[in-house]
Amino acid sequence: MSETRLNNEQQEFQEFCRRWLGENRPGPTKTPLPQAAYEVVDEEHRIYLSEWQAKCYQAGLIATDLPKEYGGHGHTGLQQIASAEVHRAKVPYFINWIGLGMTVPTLLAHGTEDQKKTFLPPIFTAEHIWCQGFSEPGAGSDLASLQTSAEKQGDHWVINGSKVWTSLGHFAQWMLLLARDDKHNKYGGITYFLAPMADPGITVKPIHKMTGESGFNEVFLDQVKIGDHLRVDEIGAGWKVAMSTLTSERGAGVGVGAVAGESPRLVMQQVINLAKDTIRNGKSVWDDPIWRDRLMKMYERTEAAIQNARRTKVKAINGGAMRIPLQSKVSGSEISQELHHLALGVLGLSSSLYTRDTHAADDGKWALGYMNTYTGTISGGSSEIQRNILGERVLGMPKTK
Amino acid sequence: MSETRLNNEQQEFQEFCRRWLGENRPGPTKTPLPQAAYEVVDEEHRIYLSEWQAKCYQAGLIATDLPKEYGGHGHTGLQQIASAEVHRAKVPYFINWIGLGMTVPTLLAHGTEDQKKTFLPPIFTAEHIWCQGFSEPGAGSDLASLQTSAEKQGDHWVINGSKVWTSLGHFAQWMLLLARDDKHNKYGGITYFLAPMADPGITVKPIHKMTGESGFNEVFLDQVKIGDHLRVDEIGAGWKVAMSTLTSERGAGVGVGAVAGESPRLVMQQVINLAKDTIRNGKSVWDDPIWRDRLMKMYERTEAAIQNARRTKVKAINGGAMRIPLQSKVSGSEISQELHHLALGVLGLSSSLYTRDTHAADDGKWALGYMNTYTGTISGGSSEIQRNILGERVLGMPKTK
Amino acid sequence: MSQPKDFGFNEDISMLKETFAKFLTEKQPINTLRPSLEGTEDPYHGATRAGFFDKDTWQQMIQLGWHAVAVPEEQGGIGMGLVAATALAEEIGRFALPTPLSTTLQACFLLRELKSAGADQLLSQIATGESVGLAIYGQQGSLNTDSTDVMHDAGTLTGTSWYVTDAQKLDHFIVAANSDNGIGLFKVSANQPGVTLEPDRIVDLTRDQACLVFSGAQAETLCEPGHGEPGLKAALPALLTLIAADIAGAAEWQLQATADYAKVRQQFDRPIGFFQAVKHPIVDIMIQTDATRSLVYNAACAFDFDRDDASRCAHLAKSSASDTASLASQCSTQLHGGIGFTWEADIQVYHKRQIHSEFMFGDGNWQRAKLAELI
Amino acid sequence: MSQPKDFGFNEDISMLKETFAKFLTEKQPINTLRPSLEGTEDPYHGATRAGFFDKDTWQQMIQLGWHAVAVPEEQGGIGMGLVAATALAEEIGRFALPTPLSTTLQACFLLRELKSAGADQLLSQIATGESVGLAIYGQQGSLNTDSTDVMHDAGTLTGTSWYVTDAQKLDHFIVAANSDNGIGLFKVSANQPGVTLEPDRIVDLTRDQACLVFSGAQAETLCEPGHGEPGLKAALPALLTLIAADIAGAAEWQLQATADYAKVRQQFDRPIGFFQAVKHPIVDIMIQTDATRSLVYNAACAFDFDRDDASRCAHLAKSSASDTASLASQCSTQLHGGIGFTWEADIQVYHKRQIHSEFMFGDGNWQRAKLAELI
Repeated sequence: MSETRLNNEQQEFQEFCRRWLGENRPGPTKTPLPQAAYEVVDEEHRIYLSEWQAKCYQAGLIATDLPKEYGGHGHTGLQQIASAEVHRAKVPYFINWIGLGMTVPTLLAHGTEDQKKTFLPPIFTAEHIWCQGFSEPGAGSDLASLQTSAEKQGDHWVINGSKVWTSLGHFAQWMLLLARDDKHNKYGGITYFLAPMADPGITVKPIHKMTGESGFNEVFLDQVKIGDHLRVDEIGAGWKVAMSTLTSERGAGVGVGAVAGESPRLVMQQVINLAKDTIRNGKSVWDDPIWRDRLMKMYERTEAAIQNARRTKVKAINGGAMRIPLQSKVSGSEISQELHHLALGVLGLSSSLYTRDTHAADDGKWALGYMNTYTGTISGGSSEIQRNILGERVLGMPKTK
Repeated sequence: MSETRLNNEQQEFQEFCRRWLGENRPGPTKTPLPQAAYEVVDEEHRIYLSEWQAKCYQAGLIATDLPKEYGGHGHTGLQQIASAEVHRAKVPYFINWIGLGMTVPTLLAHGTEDQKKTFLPPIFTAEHIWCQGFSEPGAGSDLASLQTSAEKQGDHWVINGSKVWTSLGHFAQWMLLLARDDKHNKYGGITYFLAPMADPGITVKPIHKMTGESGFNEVFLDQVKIGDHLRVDEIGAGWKVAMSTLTSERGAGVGVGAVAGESPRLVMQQVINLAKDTIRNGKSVWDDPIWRDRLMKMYERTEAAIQNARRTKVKAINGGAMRIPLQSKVSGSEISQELHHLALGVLGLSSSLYTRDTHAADDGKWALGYMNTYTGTISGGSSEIQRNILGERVLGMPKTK
Repeated sequence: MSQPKDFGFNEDISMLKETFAKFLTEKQPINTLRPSLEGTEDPYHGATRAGFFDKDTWQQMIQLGWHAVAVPEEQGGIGMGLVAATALAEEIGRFALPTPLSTTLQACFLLRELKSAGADQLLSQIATGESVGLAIYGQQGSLNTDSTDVMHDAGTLTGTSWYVTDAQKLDHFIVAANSDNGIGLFKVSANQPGVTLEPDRIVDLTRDQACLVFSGAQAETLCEPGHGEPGLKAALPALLTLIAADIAGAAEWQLQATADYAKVRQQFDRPIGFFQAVKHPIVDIMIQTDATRSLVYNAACAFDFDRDDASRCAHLAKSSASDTASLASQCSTQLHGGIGFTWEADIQVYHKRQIHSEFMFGDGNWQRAKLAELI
Repeated sequence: MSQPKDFGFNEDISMLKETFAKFLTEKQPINTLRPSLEGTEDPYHGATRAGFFDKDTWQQMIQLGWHAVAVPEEQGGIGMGLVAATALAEEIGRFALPTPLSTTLQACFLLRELKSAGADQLLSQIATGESVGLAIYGQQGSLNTDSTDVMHDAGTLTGTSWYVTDAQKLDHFIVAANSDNGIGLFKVSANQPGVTLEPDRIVDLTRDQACLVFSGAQAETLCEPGHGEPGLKAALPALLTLIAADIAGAAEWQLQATADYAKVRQQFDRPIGFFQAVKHPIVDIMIQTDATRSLVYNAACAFDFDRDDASRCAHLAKSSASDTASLASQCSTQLHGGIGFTWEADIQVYHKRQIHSEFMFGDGNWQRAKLAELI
């Protein structure tokens, strides 16, 4: 496995992280945590995860490399170490993943000095949970066709419309909001706002997913009032800003803290172990050459994803700065989906057993996880849209609009 | 296997066909025949195959059910039996496959009485070999963008332009020609002609394929004169007529004689036998469970194609008259391609050996056949175009133009 | 014996299929199912789900005689073959119908192979409207016919049958049980002493599933010890064909629902079906579904008319069906976009049924391994 | 030992790759190859094809030292590792270069493992510009290292080596031969008595291939009987990585050529790259090619820096590469439409090279079976 050569400060910090994470790992929750941060709905889990994130922030594992005036710890070259160690320690995820992963990079790139000073610190401590208000019922893959309107009235804006697939909307204090200031300009008529969820005009209604989970929401905005100081960047610059936010979502942006969950390599290993432990027709599934071949095909893809990520940083052979990063969302989500489907196949009939069935392997996580992989291949730019982007931006083919 | 219940006349005819084919099977050629009729270039082969076709026609195996005034034998319900028996007997293919498969159904549906009486008989005897002049260098998938021009001058037309992928162009006496009579009407500005290849304005130039074969040609038309009596259907009706010709090509038309070649079921069985006979890493390829699984997946698809064809005729369960027939071209050509690639995999390194290599399995037919499958997936409406047609005509989705 | 060209789809069977489809179109089973699911959705806290089916609908089906389609006339049934039963199974799949009929049809074809007084008796009970299912799996879920975890001794059963489909809907079970003399098949009833039904919490919303735990349950012999394996083996082609037909029907629904959605959902100022990234995968569902459908009709016809070829044809059908279940589910959910993974969309109901069916009676790999032995 | 993050792609190697690519860009090897093919095209009548390579280009490459990149400094070479050799192999693939360099690089990594006087001697000969290839296959083409059809006895060889790549281009061969004491490796030269080269008629236009028939040929020992298998096994990760790199390079060419064609070829009044049925498969070539490329760089780096992990990484690379060869060839030909299957289009030259490479040193199935043993 590859390793960076670390300088002394980095080595020391790495040791600190390992020690600290070893000593401060939180105990179990009363009811099991959902597989991903976007599925958290229990108040118990919210408190537990918020406290855990705040603690990690206090210890310096979040906002490690950011300036002190924005609540950061003011270091250089330590964030990647903190994030890697959080990942490696397999501790609970950070609940404020939208705040950390999207609001922070967006405000750093496009926010005013005031916005940065006001909004960044409570993101790190999870005092302010953030959600994202981009998609609408009629604007999914074609995000820029969004209809939620923003009308300027003096020093504030009045917002009307509705948003959908809003993870954490039920907990959030703030929303990253895209709204249309000009009906006649598809891409140039969108403005980007920071919207207070406490506004009386905002209603949040949970959506049930096929898994039965309800972390997604519809959000209705009725005469919501937003001060002009909560606008990000210029009027009409919303599309440009949103694209940079989505790029962060796709992992090409600056990290401020591990968001994590399980790595594909770990999940792959779990499926191989599952195959070794599952007996069918008189032998383990792993001992069946056909299943072994299918597992190795999948293993090859997970390893390729890891080596792809490594290659991104090697200029001589990366084929251009964005070629591999722009693949990571589509490849990652499709690998995850096929890997989970493969796990169902390994389990055979017992894949029918769901969460809380006493006989279900790993408490039904494979069926649950499989269904959740469709969130990955559909939202944040579906696989179809990703392939358009790759064909157009990387290979220079004409735009399919 | 399924069987029709035959009436007495049919049974008798079936017995006759079997006996006749058994007694009249032609001897071998000096040099081996190409895999398909569209690759015939040797004069020896042309003479041999033309004589064979004429003999079959005299015996009543071709044009069996057609009226006598067009050179047919005037029977009813016997053609399918003749075609099936020709197929089953594995005798050489009929060289005039374009004449039989396209000219005949086109003229039967759209030709004048004179055209039928003049042109059909010499097709059956292979006195007139036919070729097809539809595609042009700039008009492949977008066939209707063809540019070859037809200008009316009194009682005749003057044609200028060029055609490409013209099988049998080097032997043909006649060509099915599409030419543009109106530049301003894409689909309605095309007229359909019967063009005499003897015209001094026609030049035929062979194209080498990746296999090294040269059965395709470019055909250049320079001030070619065609009498108006050689026009098929109305001026401007060419696109409509061509679509009905292509439908015949896709096997939905009336048969006038087996065109044949090897059936997918036979080819599949050959690949299974190849796997049983090929030893690698100490055992037969068939004895490797992974290869066996891959072979069975392919076998499943070839059997499905056979059952699909059977289902076409059962109204209660065929899902509509055109649903399965319109699939047959794309499925058949893709199955053939994957099956041949699978055969290369079965052979492993020895798949590198080509025709006339003394050690090549089956004289290199698998590599040759594999490359030729791209003719199937590309010409006569590529697989991409076929999927458009299926999505639009069968499933009613909007047209991708 | 050779097959008729028309897959045995004569006037009677065409009519049967049409009438049954019309009946289910009026019922819209998912709308009836939905209320029974309320409160059970949440995977962490949701209430236990009952093995719902619409009892009125079932009574009407019995009155119309569909429950007895595959019961021989001697036992008071209609005496039709697998072609007819498969026609029903396909429609059950197409409407994702929660019903005791699926397993009862399976049971008929198993019982018909046993040719015993007990089996005939149970067929007669089916004819009167009682429902039956199969309890043949051990915990491994292997289809090896010798893999039961139930022991038989002196007329009583001890042990557990696993993955019993639709157990909460059924009156009787055919249990595979082992003994010193080999596998036998036995009848137990749902509410008799010594039989405990422990429902599984499963993903599929349209079926239920359970463990049947036997503690000295009295069992009636349907098939003597040692004869169970040949009986199951003879019936297997029918069982494979029925589940493959269910998948084919569900896939046809997934295909049509997705094509319909692609015609109305607008993005980039066009119905999404305009885009080849949507259109072509839908066409691929159709091609794959048609392959399965044709192989299913062929397998049913082979069972009725050319029994020597039935195993080969049935493995082909279920192998193809397993792949269809997976492809049609993946594509139909993906192409529905966000809607596709909501609870409210019916597309998820089919997706879950299909990934359950995919692994029933052996996955694709297993079918192909068996198939290769017959080639 | 652990791998450097940058795959060992330091300044020197980046420069080497770039210079080599620039050299080949100027040469345009396919244009030089074409005249040598004239008259050989027809599969039924075509003339025998010579094992063409451009001798001037080869001499220039020797002058620039590229032939000796992997020869240790002790033997007069440059002493670079597999990362450097892989960089060259990738460019050879990308330009579909007919050259003795591919097999000579393979030979270097095998010889380096043998640590014998004979092997060192042959490495020195490579350093002076002589070319070497491997003759290790029996007729089955199995990669089992004990499957040679050549016997060794008292310093002479009898029997046949099959599928000897680029045999007509080479000065010397490393022959795997069996004896009572097991497999040994031996050197023979191309024109020596008792060695007959029987060229194969092959599909691939950019390589040649032959049987080497030995009738009592004098052979120099490179590796004693019984030590051949460990030697081949130790070198195998390098051999796999080199052929996988060749495939990756060729696939990158197929990708770019197809994308370029899709930008210029017009149908339906638009460049065909507008249509998702064209655009998306091209993107899939890229995704698959990038996976292979990353696994190739990783495998080369593992061989140089983390030898314990080299086998695992190499099987991964060739497994991925075999699938890439197939996918990139299929799609690139298909998306070129009619042009794609003409002899004139370079796309067919790559297609044929790729389906040759796909099966060299074991197909994907074989790689994955070996991989599973290491997990």
